[in-house]
Amino acid sequence: MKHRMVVLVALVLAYGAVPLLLGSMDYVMSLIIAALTIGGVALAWALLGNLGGLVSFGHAAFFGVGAYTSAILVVDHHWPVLLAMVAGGVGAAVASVATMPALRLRGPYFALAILAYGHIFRILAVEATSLTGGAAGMLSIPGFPTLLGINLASKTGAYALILTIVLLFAWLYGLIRRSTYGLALRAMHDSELATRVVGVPSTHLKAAMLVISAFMTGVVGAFNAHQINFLDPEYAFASSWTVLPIAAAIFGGYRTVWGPVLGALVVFLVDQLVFKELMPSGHQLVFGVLLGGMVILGPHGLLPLLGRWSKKEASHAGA
Amino acid sequence: MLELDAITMRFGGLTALHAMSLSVAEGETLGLVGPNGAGKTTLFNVISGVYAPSGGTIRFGGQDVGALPQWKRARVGIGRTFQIPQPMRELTVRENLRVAQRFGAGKEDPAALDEILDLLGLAHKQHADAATSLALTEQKALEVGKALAVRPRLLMLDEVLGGLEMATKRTFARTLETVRARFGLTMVIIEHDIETIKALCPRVVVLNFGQLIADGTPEAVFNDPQVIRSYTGDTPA
Amino acid sequence: MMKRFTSAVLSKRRALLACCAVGAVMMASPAMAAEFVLGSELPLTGKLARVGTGMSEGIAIAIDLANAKYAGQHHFSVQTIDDETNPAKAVAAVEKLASDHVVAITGGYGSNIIGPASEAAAKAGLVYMTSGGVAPELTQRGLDSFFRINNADGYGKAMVGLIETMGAKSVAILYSNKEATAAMATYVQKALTDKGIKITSHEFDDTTTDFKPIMNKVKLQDRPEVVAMIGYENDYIGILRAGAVLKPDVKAMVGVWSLATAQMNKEFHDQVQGVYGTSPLPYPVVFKGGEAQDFAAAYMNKYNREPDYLQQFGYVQTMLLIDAIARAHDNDGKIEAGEIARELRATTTPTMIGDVTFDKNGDNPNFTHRMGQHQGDRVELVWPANAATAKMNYPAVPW
Amino acid sequence: MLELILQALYSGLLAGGYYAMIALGLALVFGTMRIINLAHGELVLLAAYVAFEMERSFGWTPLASIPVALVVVGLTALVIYLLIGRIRQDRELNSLILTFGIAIVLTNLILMIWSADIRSTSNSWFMDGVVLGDTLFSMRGEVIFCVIGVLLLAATYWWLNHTWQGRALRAVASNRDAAKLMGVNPARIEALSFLVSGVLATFAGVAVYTASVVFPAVGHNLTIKAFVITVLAGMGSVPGVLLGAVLIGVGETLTTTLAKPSLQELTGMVIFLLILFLRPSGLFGRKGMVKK
Repeated sequence: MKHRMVVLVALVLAYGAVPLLLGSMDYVMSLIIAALTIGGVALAWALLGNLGGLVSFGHAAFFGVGAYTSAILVVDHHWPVLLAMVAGGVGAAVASVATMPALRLRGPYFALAILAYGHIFRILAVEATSLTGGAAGMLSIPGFPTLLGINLASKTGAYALILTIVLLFAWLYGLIRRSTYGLALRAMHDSELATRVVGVPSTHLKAAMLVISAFMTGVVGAFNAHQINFLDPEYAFASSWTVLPIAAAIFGGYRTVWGPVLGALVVFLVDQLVFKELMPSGHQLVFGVLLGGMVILGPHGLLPLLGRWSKKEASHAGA
Repeated sequence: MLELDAITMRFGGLTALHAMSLSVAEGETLGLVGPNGAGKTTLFNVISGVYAPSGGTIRFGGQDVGALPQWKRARVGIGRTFQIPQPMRELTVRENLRVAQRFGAGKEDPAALDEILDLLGLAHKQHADAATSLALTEQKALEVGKALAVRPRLLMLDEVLGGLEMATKRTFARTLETVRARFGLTMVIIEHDIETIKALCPRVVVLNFGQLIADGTPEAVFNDPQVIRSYTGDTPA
Repeated sequence: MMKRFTSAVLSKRRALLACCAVGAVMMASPAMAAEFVLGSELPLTGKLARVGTGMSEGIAIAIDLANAKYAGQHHFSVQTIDDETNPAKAVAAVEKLASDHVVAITGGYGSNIIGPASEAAAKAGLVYMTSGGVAPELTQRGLDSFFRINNADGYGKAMVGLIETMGAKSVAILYSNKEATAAMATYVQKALTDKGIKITSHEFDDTTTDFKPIMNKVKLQDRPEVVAMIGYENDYIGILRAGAVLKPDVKAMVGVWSLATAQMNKEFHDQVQGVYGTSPLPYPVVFKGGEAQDFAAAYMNKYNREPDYLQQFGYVQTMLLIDAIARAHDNDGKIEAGEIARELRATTTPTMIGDVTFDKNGDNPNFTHRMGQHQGDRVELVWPANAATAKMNYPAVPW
Repeated sequence: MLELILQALYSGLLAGGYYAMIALGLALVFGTMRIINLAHGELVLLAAYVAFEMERSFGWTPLASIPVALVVVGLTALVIYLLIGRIRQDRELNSLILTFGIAIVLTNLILMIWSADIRSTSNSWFMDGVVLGDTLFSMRGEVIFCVIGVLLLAATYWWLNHTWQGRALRAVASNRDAAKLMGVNPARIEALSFLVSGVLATFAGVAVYTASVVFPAVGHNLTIKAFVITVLAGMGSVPGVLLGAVLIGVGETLTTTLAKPSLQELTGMVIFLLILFLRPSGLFGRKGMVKK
């Protein structure tokens, strides 16, 4: 019951208070939107890592494919934007099928095979000029429509949209996690033999997580394309779409549902609002130090409070 | 129910099973004995799909299951335990059974889980962490429980009684008998303890160096000179 | 909107600075004096860090000289935010600048980043002035607050014009598959084909370091009279080194931006001899006009080296913007919405890079680049004839 | 056409020698510690910038700056090693993130110290053409560093197989615990492998500075290339590194010659994935990258 109240208050704050208080500050809203975008990818990445037991170093591949799929459908085939975004997710999911041979690779090899896919997709996007506009990219990609009287193209609208997307994904993640599929997936990490012998098709389940994670990443990529109204291969497949979410997820606690999203908000906003103010052009240095420090000190060492808090959150969500 | 025909299993230069043939009838309880390294566990691994045999066919319930992946063998009704218990870590006892039931049997049935937990004496521990908070007997019981949750027709127990105290062993053996009767199981049991074998199994086969060297009632088999020779001190026969 | 530049909305710190800097000035003409903060969104880190830094130096000189020029009337300063070569961060930077009430934006590098950033500026009602994006699409969007002093056509025209003057019959184009270079290659290829010149082209990617296989194709298969290189410094150096080794029988090596510069002449002296590239001014700079001379002097004073095209463009764009702001303010003591854009469209100023005017899309139709050639320790302007500082050496290759 | 292909093969071979030098350091650490040092390209780049600084400030030829670069890069490599040593859990994956962070720090430090301008040696001696049989062209610097690369590879190979340290290193690579029983201190051996990797990165960096151009963003490309070659090679195999490097080098130049230059990176990645899927243990690999 108490948990319900917390969720309710959080929702009211997220949908009500944030736009009311900050809605007029385009800059801050842009940063929050960008942070949630990274949070969405972080969530998808953590789903694959936590449930699938697969650490990917190339989620930018799915991000880019989702972005291009959606943008092309809208620009060339005049699909409605929101529908095209879902199609963007589907496109990324299809692309993930192409990466499935990598599933049989072990830890870092899987991570880096996916990275290679990201490079390949990027080069293909450069070369398929007639489809993607090549290196020049696509400018002025249509933005979001007005839905139920809310102009989604406005900062507040875009914020509400990405917030909804992230919440839906988190809900879906929670659902999978609590289901027997989630149990089996969690069990697979340490005890793959034990799960297979009772009939768990472990490789299929991992593949399914890859597809779902790619779908989520693709939708977020599509969101970003229509939010920034622009795409080029370099940007769509930028390694930062992989690195920032990983940093965010680990920072926030990638074993939890909310950790990655919170991590993204904290890491990105602190970096942009604090570090960048202090060191206008050297703040990436701080980010690098942060990334390294996190690994050495451990996520719960650097942010013990957040860590403990999100742990509690997880046990609530799991109950 | 289970028919093995000329099963051969090679690991590099080592042949663990030599063209072995064996059939187990429906409702039968078969004891599988033999010295260490005779190929007993390998046989289980071949039947349950951990290894693909180098040659031969495996038929189960009239169907050739040799090409089925491991997880599908569980679904057609082959349940097994491991000599070293393999609980699903990170999960509770009940969650272990839920996963086995959901994927092995195809659908969740809480009542059936309750019954299994009761039969195996795990009901009071059902929410305990499977990896860390179980005594050895309970770990063994969980091992059997997972196999049962799959709703198997054939249950293969790999030294499930091994390492237990004599008294516990007897109780556990009775539990297994109850379970067998309740679920109408066909069972294959790997066990070193002759008394337990005699109590549970009307039929016994003996493996040595990957070959079947005897097949019959416990009395006949354990008095077979070839078996005694092969067993060099390993059994008190 | 109107309050954007008044000291009332300035942060305390900046107001303090402004007071110190123009205190005397304000006393001299209290009625008209105003403090203007320009915003600048530029890549100072990431892939475009080099060019972004170059432009920001030009902007800094423009601010310094504008404060001298308008001494006693107005004071100008610039607030710069690094966009990290990232479109989303560029958009956020523009929004941040808007929320800090800058009067207009000067900066931007890379058409792909300028695109979304200038749209954000348009949404905030801010003029966006740049020289860092040459893609035709930028001025086809119908934004009336977007301005640029250069464009792909201008670069293309210069390259094509030079090759035409040479009378070459066949050209091999080597271009990087980046946004600006690919667009430029398309333009040049079409323009040269239209003039009946035989074209072969080779697209390479930016991780290419060994250009010998490409150059060998040029040497053995294409056998052109001229090689046109459309890329960046690292590409040029790679291509020229490959050329020096393979010695293809060509008459000229022509590049575009970032090639006919003082820095390239100094650092890669032998490797660039006789090579052409776009260049607004010769090197060492010989200035006829007072403004250009002032610029060069101020730059050398501040940074202790010769200015390149990046600084020159950054300076020109910012100075034009500052003049427009001053005009918009001075007619009635305040700036109305859209007034800076209107004043910019009224621009007919001769600048270091030639006459600049803006059409309704904010493009500068007069822009035609000049072509320079590395000749010894100098970069001489050799095209067009009316801007030439020396005769073109043709044929000439570094090897 | 034949002439083109021959030149492509020759260029590819030379490139292979120099790619091998870049990759070997990464492969060595990977072989001993199962760690992919994502800051390896930045170590190479650091050496290049040291060479640049020596040339700019003192007019030294790049070859003369190697000792200075050795000190700088060696120390940096040791710092990276010490930081990795502090990872408590899941070292294989966490080290990826840690070294990526280090890469960001190094790139930005290089940017702050030396700015984003492109740098390369102005010493034209290295750029002079060397012509073999009238048809095969190369720069002197390329030949020199290809030879140095192959010599370094041979030296490393010899060191691994014929010295006590090398054998200890291989022992740690194949079984850390068993190596301990043999009286080898794995931590010291791992530090040694990082140091040697720094030495290799130094030579590679000076080679890059001489035969090519550098700017701060190049480090990432170098890491990717080195990693691709390492995987092709299979678990820290020295001959594998050479073969993988030549394969990539020749693959790239042949792509340029027979198809489009812009596809050369694609060729590298496709070769990478093909080997990963078809020969998961690499060209010379012993142990698999595939789960059993």
